[in-house]
Amino acid sequence: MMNFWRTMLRNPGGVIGLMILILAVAVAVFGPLLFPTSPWRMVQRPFLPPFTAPGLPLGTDALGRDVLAGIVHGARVSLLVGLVSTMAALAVGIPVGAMAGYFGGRIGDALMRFTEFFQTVPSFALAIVLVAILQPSIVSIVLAIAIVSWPPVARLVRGEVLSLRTREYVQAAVVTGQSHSWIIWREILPNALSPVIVLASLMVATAILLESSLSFLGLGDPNLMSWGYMVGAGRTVIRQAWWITVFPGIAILISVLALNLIGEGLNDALNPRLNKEGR
Amino acid sequence: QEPKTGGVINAVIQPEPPGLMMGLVQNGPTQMVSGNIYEGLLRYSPKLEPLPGLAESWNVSEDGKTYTFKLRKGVTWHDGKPFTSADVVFSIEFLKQTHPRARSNFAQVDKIETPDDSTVIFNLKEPFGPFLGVFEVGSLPMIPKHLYEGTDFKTNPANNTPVGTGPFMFKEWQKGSFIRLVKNPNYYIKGKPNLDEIYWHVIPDAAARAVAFETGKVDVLPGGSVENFDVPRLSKLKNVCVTGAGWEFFSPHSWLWLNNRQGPTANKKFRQAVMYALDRNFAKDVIWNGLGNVATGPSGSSIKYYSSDVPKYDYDPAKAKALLKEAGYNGEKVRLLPLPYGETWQRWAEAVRQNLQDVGINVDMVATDVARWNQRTSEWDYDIAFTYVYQYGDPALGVGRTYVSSQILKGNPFNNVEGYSNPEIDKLFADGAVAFSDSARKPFYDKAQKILVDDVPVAWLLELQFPTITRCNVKNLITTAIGVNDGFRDAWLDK
Amino acid sequence: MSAATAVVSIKNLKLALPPGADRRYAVDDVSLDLTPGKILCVVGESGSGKSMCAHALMGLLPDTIGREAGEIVYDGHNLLALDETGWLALRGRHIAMVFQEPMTALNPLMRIGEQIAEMFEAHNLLTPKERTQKALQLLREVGLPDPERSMRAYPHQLSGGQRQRAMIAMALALEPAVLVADEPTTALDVTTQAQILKLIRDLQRSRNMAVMFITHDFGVVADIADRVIVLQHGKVVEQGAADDVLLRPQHSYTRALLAAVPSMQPPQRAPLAGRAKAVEVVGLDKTYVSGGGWFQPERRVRAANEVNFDILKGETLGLVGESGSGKSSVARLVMRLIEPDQGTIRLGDIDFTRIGGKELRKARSRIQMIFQDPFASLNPRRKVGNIIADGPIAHGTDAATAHKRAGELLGLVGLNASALERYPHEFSGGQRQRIGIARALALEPEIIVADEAVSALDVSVQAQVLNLLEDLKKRLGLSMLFITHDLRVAAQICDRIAVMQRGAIVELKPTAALFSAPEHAYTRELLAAVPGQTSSSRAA
Amino acid sequence: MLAFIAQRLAKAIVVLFAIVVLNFMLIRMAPGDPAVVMAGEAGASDQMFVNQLREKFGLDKPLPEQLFIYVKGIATLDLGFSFRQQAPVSQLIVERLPATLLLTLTAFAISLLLGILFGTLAARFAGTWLDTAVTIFSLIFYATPLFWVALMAILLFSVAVDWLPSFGYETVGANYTGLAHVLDVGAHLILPATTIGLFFMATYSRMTRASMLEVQRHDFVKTARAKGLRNAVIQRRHVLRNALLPVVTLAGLQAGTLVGGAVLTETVFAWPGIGRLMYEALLQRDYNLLLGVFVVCSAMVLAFNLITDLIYRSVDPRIEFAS
Ligand SMILES: Nc1ncnc2c1ncn2[C@@H]1O[C@H](COP(=O)(O)OP(=O)(O)OP(=O)(O)O)[C@@H](O)[C@H]1O
Ligand SMILES: Nc1ncnc2c1ncn2[C@@H]1O[C@H](COP(=O)(O)OP(=O)(O)OP(=O)(O)O)[C@@H](O)[C@H]1O
Ligand SMILES: [Mg+2]
Ligand SMILES: [Mg+2]
Repeated sequence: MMNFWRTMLRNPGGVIGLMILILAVAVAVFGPLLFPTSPWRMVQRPFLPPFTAPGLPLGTDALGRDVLAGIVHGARVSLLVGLVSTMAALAVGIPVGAMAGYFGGRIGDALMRFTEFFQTVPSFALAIVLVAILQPSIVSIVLAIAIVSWPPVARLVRGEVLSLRTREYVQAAVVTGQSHSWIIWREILPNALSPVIVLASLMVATAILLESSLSFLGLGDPNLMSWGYMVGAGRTVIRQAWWITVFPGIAILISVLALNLIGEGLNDALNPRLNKEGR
Repeated sequence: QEPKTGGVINAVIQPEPPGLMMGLVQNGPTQMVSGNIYEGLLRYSPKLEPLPGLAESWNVSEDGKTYTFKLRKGVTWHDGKPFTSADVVFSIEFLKQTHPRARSNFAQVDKIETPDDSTVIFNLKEPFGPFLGVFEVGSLPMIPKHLYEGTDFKTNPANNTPVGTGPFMFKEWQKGSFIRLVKNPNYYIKGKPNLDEIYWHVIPDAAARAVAFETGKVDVLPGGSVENFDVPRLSKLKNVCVTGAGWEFFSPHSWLWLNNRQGPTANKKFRQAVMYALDRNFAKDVIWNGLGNVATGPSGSSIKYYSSDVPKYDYDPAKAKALLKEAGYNGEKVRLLPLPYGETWQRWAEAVRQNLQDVGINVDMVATDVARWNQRTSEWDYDIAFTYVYQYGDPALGVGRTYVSSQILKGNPFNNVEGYSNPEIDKLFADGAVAFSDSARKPFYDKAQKILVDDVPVAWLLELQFPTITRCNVKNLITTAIGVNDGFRDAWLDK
Repeated sequence: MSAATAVVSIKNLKLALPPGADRRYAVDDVSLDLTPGKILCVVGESGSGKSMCAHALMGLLPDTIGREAGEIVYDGHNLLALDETGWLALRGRHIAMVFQEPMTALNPLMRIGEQIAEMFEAHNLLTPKERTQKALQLLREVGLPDPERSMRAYPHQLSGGQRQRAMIAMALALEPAVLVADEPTTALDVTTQAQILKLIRDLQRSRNMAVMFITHDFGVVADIADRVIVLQHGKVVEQGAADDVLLRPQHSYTRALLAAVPSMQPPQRAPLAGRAKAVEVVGLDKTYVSGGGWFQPERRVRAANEVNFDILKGETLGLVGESGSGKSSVARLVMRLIEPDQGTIRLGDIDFTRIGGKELRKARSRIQMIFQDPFASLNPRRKVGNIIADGPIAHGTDAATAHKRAGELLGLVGLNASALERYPHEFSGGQRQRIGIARALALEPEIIVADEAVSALDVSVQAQVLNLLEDLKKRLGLSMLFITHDLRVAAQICDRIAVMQRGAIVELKPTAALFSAPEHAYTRELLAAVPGQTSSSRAA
Repeated sequence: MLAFIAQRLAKAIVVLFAIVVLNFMLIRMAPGDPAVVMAGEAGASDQMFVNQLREKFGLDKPLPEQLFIYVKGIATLDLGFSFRQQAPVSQLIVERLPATLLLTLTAFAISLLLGILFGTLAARFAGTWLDTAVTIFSLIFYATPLFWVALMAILLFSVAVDWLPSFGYETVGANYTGLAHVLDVGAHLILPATTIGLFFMATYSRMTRASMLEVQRHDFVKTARAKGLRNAVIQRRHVLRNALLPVVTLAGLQAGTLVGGAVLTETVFAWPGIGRLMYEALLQRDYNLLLGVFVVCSAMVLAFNLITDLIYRSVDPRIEFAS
């Protein structure tokens, strides 16, 4: 573990990404303390450009709402959507993949067909349908994103489990009489985790983007301020007021970038082959 | 200025119409495109006076029960067959099966006589005040009998190649891209139409529509084609003309449905509080860019018998709070359904939510898509819901249906959805419809307006205006009360 | 030794390891000469710096390795000072190399012919057509069967031995003056190994090449070396003519290495007849079916064919045979890691093949396994204590007792009880194998199956582990199924030996009888292929 | 090989059948139906109107019966009738499919080409500033919402400089033929295809980079160096070819996302493809059409997977079509 942190910290990209993420999380957690009023409140004239009115460094939007307050409050929702939907996707994908890989045969085949089903239906389209069915709300959005993003997890985990299943230490567990669930949870999954973690860091980013795309199509949660909402809503007035969409856009960009950098960093840190040898 | 002939107009259509057969499909885009292909018996001036259409002249009997129309001679369908009084009778039969508005408009018709090919006589059971206002192309498009008689209307292959009598003929429809109409060379008015072709472009994204106009790829943006925020910017461009005309007949009126049956909104005081809480001038100035008017009551100001002598509701949060207290409102959650018609409506809903929250109403916004919005409103599953409705020039056609108790019909999105029921109002609208002559009708409507505004069955917002944006060399585009929907018959291009 | 001048000389080479490595220098002050027509064997335990020397010769050192001092002189130039363009001209043409793993040293996506022809292409020699012809001729020369077909084959379509022949053909294509072979036969089974060794020897003689041959197998050294150099921790501890080093080792390390080489002479063993049977295997059959499906024809491999044997209480039965003969399959069948198609396995009084579920899990404690790869057989994310205690806990022992017992077991296999709290990667290969043995013993089994349990270890460590096993077996009265491809090891530890060929047991005899009077032709072939028989007998 | 394809097709049909049934259920769970939508659009309605529409759409029958009718239709390759659009679903889809295929395949090619190019570059210069620059460049397009990039592209290339058309598939009314037509469609294609392509490029470039670095460590690369081959040749012939194998697999898996990702792009660029058709069908609850698009998209993805599998197998001789 120490070793892991050391390698992680040696990767400048990963460190920068981690710092940005920590900052974003801090904003999400403590930001509402700095901006205690609702981000929906109309506080000033609409379309105030940034850096013109005191107290409104990023200007106001089409209804005269504070863009900065929106970004601060939006961090909470966007990150929440990203993290929770990723967790949920992992919660489905890991067991399905693990069981498919471990048991193989008919069960594995059935599980993979099931996965394939979710994979062949265009994911964005499926997300739209699901949100439309469940009616847009933070819960349904998270759910829809999770439902469309678990198949890659399942496939990845299955691949890992398939190769780990034949490892000698797994066989050793079998011959000492361990149960299936014990073998899956204690022997196999801990060793399959590193690629999953890397994938997960990318999924968080994808989820944030997916939420913004849903918002763009009018399928966001109308009661919660999110970056995706801001970008989508500001888009229509981009010609008059670039700042309404550019600032939240940058927030998304930076967060996604940070998560990707973390992913890369993790990838390098968790891959012993990559961090040991030179070329 | 003398009209010039020739030229092509590129216009925008949004959303893409599901079909162009006006008798079967009544949605906005269909009417806009097909208004060039089909025609009605009458047209209406911006003051809503009848003008000749396929009917050359008309007269009404003293008792208001017999209407005689003389049809124009020498009119042919696009396929060359002559247009006759039999087509008129057939069209009414047809539309009574497929067109809910025509069904109620012609409910009073007892029988129709056609003494010759160019005369149609309607005999009514009782006088029907607004009868002369139901003959425009959207309410009564003429449908070719020779193509539809004895067929299953819905699956008739002719639906895909609509045939009318209008100035333009259907030529080509590339689904998802454009609809192409060409000049009808045999049009019965010599020298018309002036234009050679019209392209209706399907561009689903509002910003992209604005760009298409800006870059000169399209010349006409019918009302509602671009987001309101873009209107001032586009109108400032060189050689761009903007007009609010052409909506007099529809006079779209927006309001919030307030569910009169249950929840806090069942309380009149609460509803009045809502009226006081709304900053409608803000909505007009910021969200609609100063277009339109603040609505004073159930009737739009261009509708017949409009009365401004009604109680006033100015923006007054303090009064709203007081009324809420009187109503005994204790912070129950109130569901607000925005209209899923794009960013403008979304912003408006956000502003309204803020207004309501400011006076202490606990609002929960519920996002829907079009299908769901229609379903929830028509099944009364809401507390407050945005909407806007066409008024069709006459309170008996477009206003009363929202307030009379006979129109409380679950499952239909445009009637008395709020569930307001007041026998007095029922009677006033019933009497107003069958009275004959303006002076006889007016008192009923004056009174109805006063009562309604006090009761606040719905919270009226704005009389909307959907500006039509064109390049200035497109001339004479809008001449009647239904604007672009009446076709490009008179339009010409100044090259 | 003849005093021929060296083609290449390594002089005082000193290569630094990156910071954080287990020692400072990968290679420390190494000097050696390669002379035409002679084979220099480089021996030493794993990690002693053998491959480093080879890579330095090829200019293929990783860029994390610091070139501290020394020089490599070839044709009057110092190769260490050579730039990349200089190397391009040299590699392949003047110095060529054969790698250890024939599996991975060939590009899986290119045909063998292309890969050989590429050798000429790299140095802009010959026309494409001539290259093909030359490649064909080379393949014929290294004795590949059906060279025309082999030209068109992809690496995976050849056996390990064939691949290694192709690699050699490639290395010899441009008739280099120096051939570097880094453990070229370690991945091959004995019979194939013997053939490859002969091939290298013959080619080297006919072309008068200087060969640097890296190995850790003294049998191979004895068979092939003209000169020997012994490395330990990057330092040369001894170097000299083969006979001198093997027969009269000067350095204690060399002596220790030689002493650890098991002899082909089976020790005297007390007969065990009359004891009860611990395991009884009757008519075991297993056919692997792969591919298959609705429309696809399937591929069948018969890995166990009518296998019968039994193991008496306290007896060790050896199972030998070439690679792919089905040894591991039998082990896995006996362990019920895979299901047999037919046949029964009886453990004492229970029919191990007929039970399942909980009952099976319980019965598993009677038979345990020691795995081949000490690195792959321990879960890298579990502490050693847990690894050993997990089994007893699964069988109902309470955690405290199990951990205490785990500590005792570590003592039994010669490790400190403090190892309980450490992770596997903190141990050396030999120590890990001891942990694996402790795990197998934790459930107090009656039978132990050891599948190539010592093959991955250095000779010296191998000897220690073998002694440990022998000792434990005696003390605990275990029966053992001992699988190996190393007949020397088998000779030392087994009471009886079964010889497997293509899934079937062709001969099963007491060890001494098998070595002195092999009956089956295949057994004789195997015995003859064991390297180093002449000189090691001298050495022993 | 043929047997392999046949087997895969058989499996695909099973999956497709499941897709039909599950999607049928899913779509019907969405509240609202086409009759309500049309009633809403008409701006006025009564009970008769809604009932008529329900009957017309076949919605008055019990759900299992509707499903049965639909599945029976599918079995004869009949995707049903879109009553809203007054046309057979298959006709509506066939009209739009070429545009979508053109768009997605071009985008696919762009993303693969750029991705492999940048990935190779990054791997070649791993750890240098160029590596970082390439990483950030590809991530920028990955991290920016697609619709935003699309709009920016329009503002830049259609409004600021009038180089490329901002909407549609071809210049309407120009009636180009032959080469002029091809060029015209090409000009319309550039912005939408590049927008999607740039987004997906990131995944491929990351994957190529990682895979190249991984392959670089294989023994056969050392063998190649030992032959005296120039580094450029080694990278191209030995490293890249092996490194592309996982990229090919990924490409097959991405196909689904690609088709779905076209919804936004087709909307912004008014591209007459099935992504938009699907979105509109969803909004209007045009069940048959929506299902039809889903089935066709899934079939496309399965076909894509099969093709990439075939490519994989033809590139990698280790996998054999047992024959
Ligand atoms: N790429 C590398 N980077 C850093 N250290 C390395 C590298 N390769 C090998 N080493 C280290 O250099 C030392 C010598 O390794 P080398 O590969 O020469 O051993 P060897 O004698 O060939 O062993 P084996 O018999 O296991 O092949 C070892 O300590 C090893 O850990
Ligand atoms: N899971 C499997 N599926 C298909 N074939 C297999 C499988 N496992 C082994 N085989 C094949 O069965 C045969 C016997 O394999 P096995 O592993 O038992 O040989 P072995 O004697 O242990 O060889 P080695 O000395 O190389 O370990 C080989 O031809 C092998 O390719
Ligand atoms: Mg080595
Ligand atoms: Mg084996």
